[in-house]
Amino acid sequence: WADTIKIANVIELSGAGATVGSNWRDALKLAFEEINAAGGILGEQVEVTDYDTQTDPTISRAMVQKAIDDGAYVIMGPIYSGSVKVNMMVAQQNGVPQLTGAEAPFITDMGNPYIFRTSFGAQQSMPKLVKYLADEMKVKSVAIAWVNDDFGKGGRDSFVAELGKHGITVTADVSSEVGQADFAADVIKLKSSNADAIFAYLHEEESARLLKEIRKQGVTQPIFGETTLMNQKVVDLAGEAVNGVRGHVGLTANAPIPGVEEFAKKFEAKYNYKPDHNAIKAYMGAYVVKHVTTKNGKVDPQAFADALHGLTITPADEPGILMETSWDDKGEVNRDSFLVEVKDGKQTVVSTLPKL
Amino acid sequence: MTPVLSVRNVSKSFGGLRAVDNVSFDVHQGEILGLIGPNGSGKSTLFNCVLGQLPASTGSVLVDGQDVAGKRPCDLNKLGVGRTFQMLQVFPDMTVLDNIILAGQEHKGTMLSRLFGKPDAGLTAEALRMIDFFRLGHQTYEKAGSLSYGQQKLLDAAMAFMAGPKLVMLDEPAGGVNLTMLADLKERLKAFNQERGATFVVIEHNMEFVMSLCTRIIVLANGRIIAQGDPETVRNDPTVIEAYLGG
Amino acid sequence: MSKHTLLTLVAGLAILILLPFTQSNYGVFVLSSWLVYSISAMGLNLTLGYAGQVSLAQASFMGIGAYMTALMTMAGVPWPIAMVAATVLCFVIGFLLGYPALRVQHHFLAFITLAFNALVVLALRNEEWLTGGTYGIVGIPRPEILGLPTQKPLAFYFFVLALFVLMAAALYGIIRSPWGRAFKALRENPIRANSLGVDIRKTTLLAFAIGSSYGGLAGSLLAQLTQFIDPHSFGLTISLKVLLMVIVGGAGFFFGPILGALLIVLAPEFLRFTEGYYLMIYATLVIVLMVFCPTGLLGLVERARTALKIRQKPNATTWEAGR
Amino acid sequence: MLELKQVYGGYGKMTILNGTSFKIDKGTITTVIGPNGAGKSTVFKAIFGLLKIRSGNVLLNGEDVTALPPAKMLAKGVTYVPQGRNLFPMLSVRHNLEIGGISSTDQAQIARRIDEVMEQFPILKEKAKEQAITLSGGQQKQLEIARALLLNPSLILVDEPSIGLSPQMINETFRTLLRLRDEGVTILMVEQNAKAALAMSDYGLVLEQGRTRMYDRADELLADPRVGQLFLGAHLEEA
Amino acid sequence: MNTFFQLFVSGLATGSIYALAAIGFTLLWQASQTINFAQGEFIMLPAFFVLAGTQFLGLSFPVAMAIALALSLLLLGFGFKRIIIDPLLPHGVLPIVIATMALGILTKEGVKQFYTAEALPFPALFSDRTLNILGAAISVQDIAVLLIALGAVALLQLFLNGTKIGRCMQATAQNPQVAEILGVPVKRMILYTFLINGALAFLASILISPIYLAKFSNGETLGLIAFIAAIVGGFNQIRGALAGGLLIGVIDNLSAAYISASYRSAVPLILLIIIILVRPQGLLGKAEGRTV
Ligand SMILES: Nc1ncnc2c1ncn2[C@@H]1O[C@H](COP(=O)(O)OP(=O)(O)OP(=O)(O)O)[C@@H](O)[C@H]1O
Ligand SMILES: Nc1ncnc2c1ncn2[C@@H]1O[C@H](COP(=O)(O)OP(=O)(O)OP(=O)(O)O)[C@@H](O)[C@H]1O
Ligand SMILES: [Mg+2]
Ligand SMILES: [Mg+2]
Repeated sequence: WADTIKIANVIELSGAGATVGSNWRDALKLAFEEINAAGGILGEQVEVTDYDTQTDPTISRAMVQKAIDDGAYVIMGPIYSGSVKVNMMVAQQNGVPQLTGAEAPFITDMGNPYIFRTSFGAQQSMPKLVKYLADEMKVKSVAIAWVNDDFGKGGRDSFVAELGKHGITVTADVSSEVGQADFAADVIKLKSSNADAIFAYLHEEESARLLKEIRKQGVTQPIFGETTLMNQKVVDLAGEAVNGVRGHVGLTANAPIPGVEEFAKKFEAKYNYKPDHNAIKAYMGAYVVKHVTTKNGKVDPQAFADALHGLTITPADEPGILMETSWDDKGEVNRDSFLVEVKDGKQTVVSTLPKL
Repeated sequence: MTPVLSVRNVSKSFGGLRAVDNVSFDVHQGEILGLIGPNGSGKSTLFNCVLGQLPASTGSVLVDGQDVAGKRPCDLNKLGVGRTFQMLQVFPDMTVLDNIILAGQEHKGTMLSRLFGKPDAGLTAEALRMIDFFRLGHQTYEKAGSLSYGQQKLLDAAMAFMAGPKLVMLDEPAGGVNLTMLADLKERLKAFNQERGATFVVIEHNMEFVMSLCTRIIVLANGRIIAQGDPETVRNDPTVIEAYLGG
Repeated sequence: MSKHTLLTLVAGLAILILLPFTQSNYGVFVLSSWLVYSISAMGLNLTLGYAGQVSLAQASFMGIGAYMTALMTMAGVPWPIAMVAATVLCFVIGFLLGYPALRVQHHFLAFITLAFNALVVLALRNEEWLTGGTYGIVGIPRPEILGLPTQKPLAFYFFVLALFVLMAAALYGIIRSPWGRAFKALRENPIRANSLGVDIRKTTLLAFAIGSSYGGLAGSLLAQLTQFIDPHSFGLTISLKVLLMVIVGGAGFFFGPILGALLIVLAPEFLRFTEGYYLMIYATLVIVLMVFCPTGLLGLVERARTALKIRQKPNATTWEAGR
Repeated sequence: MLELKQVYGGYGKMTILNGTSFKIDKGTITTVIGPNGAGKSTVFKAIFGLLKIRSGNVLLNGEDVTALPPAKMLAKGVTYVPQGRNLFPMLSVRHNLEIGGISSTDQAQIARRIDEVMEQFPILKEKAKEQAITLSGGQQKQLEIARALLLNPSLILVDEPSIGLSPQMINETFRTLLRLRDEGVTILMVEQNAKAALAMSDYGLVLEQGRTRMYDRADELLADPRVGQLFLGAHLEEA
Repeated sequence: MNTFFQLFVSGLATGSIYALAAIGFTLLWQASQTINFAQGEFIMLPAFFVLAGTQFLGLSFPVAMAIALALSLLLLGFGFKRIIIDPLLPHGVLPIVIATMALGILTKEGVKQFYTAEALPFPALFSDRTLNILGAAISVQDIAVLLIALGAVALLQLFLNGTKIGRCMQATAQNPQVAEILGVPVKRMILYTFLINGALAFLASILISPIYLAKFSNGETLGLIAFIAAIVGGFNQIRGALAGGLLIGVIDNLSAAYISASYRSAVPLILLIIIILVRPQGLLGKAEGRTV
């Protein structure tokens, strides 16, 4: 390894995932600029190269191959589970650790010792949410609206599995397309299912459109979601239609945690927009690289992967990690999360749910 | 002897207009039949009905005694019926030579032999002869679309002959063709007719050409046959003079 | 074939054989995908460039070929059988897709084929039991040829190259034969062609079927190259990409799609340094290219070549001939 | 009226016109004859500004009009009826006519003229509302000729008006041209139907290989045995 | 039944959006025989002109709208014609298809790079108050869009078929060489066509964006559906766009509810295929006359 440490940022910069990808890229840049300004890692400067997956699994695979040809130490990203599923094999074959932003359950189930998450998989977050629905809200039946891609499908499957454990029935199961604009039919189905609650698992804009249509048709059931549904973006887009929506959030820029708040401020000052949870993931990920490498005392991919399994990093050890986080032996993370509700167009944390 | 072509009570309507109205006639082997009539009298439409380009509203068409209802233009061509069109119809972006070879190739061998056999289906020599006859020799490798109007008209006629058809139906072959060339064309048709016994049906407004070429003439007006007979009779028929030839 | 062209071909082949040795793994991957896309684009060139049938469904045939190969090889069927089956299946489906082309042409046909492509993608995504749905299929094996594995990028490249040469030669044969002339006639003037005995129905369907089977084979190779397939890889954008290859290279020119595929596959590599501006620059280049040579690059070359030959066109010379 | 001086031009790099020169007088009918591909239509395109002229000049009433675009030529009172099919297939017959008069400043007069030409070509009146594409070949040609008569041009270029017309319609058309000539309009016409055309013309012009081979009074040309042999198919008829 | 009615009404509302987007396609086809694959992006863009005006230049909404309209005419009308259509028109449809596809990408990526990759809310011209009609919820906005689409279709139809200029535009599209010979100002006719298209894109943009949100990728699906609507309705008749748009909107909603949500996007496609095969000229289109 020459004078610089090469970090490959294999991420969605164009295509459907461009929004999440740019959040991630910007935060990652921010973090490594800070790290470099503070003297780098083990005295060496970090060089981040972006590789655009175009939100296309096949291209993402080629990009990981290229990153490895270029001598990457750690691969950051991508976020889309479909891409990760494909390209993690390449990283695995070459023994390069990969910190992904993907949340689909299967990522950590494949026994790949080089893959690590930066946030919960859906199989971690859904139990927390369903428990809340069952215990606190006494919900007996749910209508689900989800987006038919690997993000939505993965979340929906985990959610439904979890519902089964609590004996909650699904009365409507409505899939929609990425980029769908018209949710009239979807809402009619949700509404006429007469479920106790509605669960929505879609991307930001689609969430906003769904919520607006729900408001338009005067649906009265409570609405729940996971992370994206209560996102600031959704609030900006759907306005008051989001008020009253509740859900579980793994990471949020609104978390009442000093580190997160400070990060959000820095980010907004630099890039002029509010970071989302993907930005937080990338920022934390960068500091994970710093922390683990410093701890190992050498720039060695194998040592990195070995060290991160079973590791817990606290903000005291490494302020950039923002919240205490642990990795298990499959690369799955565990940390506190939050139950939030949107009130007056603001995401407010109702309660903090402890690590599982 | 069964007629080469037999048209029986063919009618064709477009909306309320009866473009061809109950037309019947036979064409026998070796005849050169002229089809004349005022503009819009239904000549081209009749051709199109006979040749499978348009479905006739009623009536039937027999080629060699065989009913060709529902047959497509390519099937008729395979039966030995060639044709030209009134409006220019060539393959503009192919060379003159390729135009001509194409016109003959579908009659050579089978589908498979055309895939694996010679690229020109063994037709180059014959095609060049045909091109020379129609005085297109200096244009052999030009794109057909860059030919002058009259040259394209000649090319179109040349294509109709390539398959060595027994019946050729020509829609205004003389339009735009130089008189000298036209005289040659007439000789060529007659030679074909006498040597190979080919039969022709010709639509043409050039009376000199029709009268000196055809053995029999049918006159159409408003979709109906108003007169028929040998050139002399038709030329002097008052109804024909009134409807078509003018004073 | 003249001596000159023969020499050029041999030189080209030599380059194709030697080039990968100078490349990294990734470089070999890029070269392989170029050849794979070339095969697909060659097929579309037959349908579109020669026979004039606008098809925007080439990616769906790549998809059908890819899934067929993936499912069969992963079920243990030997790869040659799987690849042949994929190609034949696409031939048959392409044949059927040709039927609408008998009724409609041009933009209507474009949209029927486009709709077909979209339907195939929908089916691939929704029929999860068979296709793995939106997650796709991972871990498609690469073939073993006479005991030699092609797991390594370089080995697989040569496998692709061999098929590429084979398919190119076959296409060349078809285009030069009377079939090729009939395809062109179909493009230029179907009505006249029909009256000259060209069976329009058969010719149209064959143009679709052959073009599609090239797509199927390309898809089959793509599945083995990337070892992963999902519905998204065979969507409309990919069809349009293949179309772009054909047009940019020069529709109706034998080497057009190969050149086009080279440009389109390599463009991202050369433009990567521009980061987010990559697609903008790429699009701008395409527009500029179209505006300045609407007939594609090879069309431009041909134009230049005719322009160099200043010709005095011999005219009909009755005056002299008359003597 | 119209003069071509040593005009060279062609398509792309191909030269078709090799120094074409001729001069026609006001109020006459001149017929151009020549073998197929001689460049007759190309001459018309050159005059009307549709062909790139490489060298030489086109003069109209002494004024240099070389390479003026069609719109300018129309404004100078020149109209052009090209060879082949030249209609707007999906528009109705009446609308096709209407567009023929679009360059006129007096639209009221055009409306009147449309009614007049419809009287002259009754079939057009009958089919006024039909799409032009549904007309028969000869009917389409009639429509085109009628369209060219709408304006009041001082020079008409007609490329083979007789193609597709029945003998009666040819007579009718030629009569119209003669009447126009008598009103002072100059007419330059290409015809393969050369005998009939020369018979009604004042002058005849033989074009070959893009050069003027002969230019004479029409009756002289008709009588010239060389012309008869080469362009009127005479040698075969005599044989 | 109540559900059905709501579905139907919502379908009409969406359908009028499709119609609005589809009008441009039919206009371009009828008046210049071109197909603009960037039409979706053309409809996406003007909203961003407005937003840029209000957000960056601090203009008031009406002023920003006026400037956006001017920009649309200049860029989507005049510029588009000069830079892409003029050189490509003589070469047939395919090069235009490719070039406009590329233009679509360029526009989309340009907005993403220079403006934002995010969706932005866009102020509504009409109240989004919901009315309850026979138990179905429909907003004032929906009704306005429907009426405007109707109006645009009626006006254009009148213009193209009822005025001399309109017919000259059609003539230019059908046979530009002859149009030129007859003295039709061909260049100007083409310019008119594209200016009108620019204005239509602007209109569609400001009506659609409040509902769809302003986002760089909006053109992708909208362009495709609008095209389908145009073909289904009849490509050579402006009113076909309206019929096609409404039909697709309603069918889309009904099939999402009664057939299968995951195959809902298949239904318009199948409809498209059937229509083209059974009635290639579209529901309201005119069949082309004789071929030989
Ligand atoms: N668009 C074109 N591109 C290239 N060459 C052309 C084009 N049009 C005509 N030519 C060539 O120019 C020459 C003269 O053509 P032109 O149309 O002027 O002949 P013409 O005398 O009018 O013949 P005809 O009597 O057949 O109408 C011909 O050799 C033809 O091949
Ligand atoms: N597709 C069609 N739709 C409506 N009318 C048609 C159609 N085709 C032909 N016609 C009409 O049918 C009549 C006969 O046309 P046809 O072309 O057969 O005439 P023709 O005898 O060949 O005339 P010409 O000598 O002028 O070529 C004409 O009045 C024409 O307008
Ligand atoms: Mg006719
Ligand atoms: Mg001519």
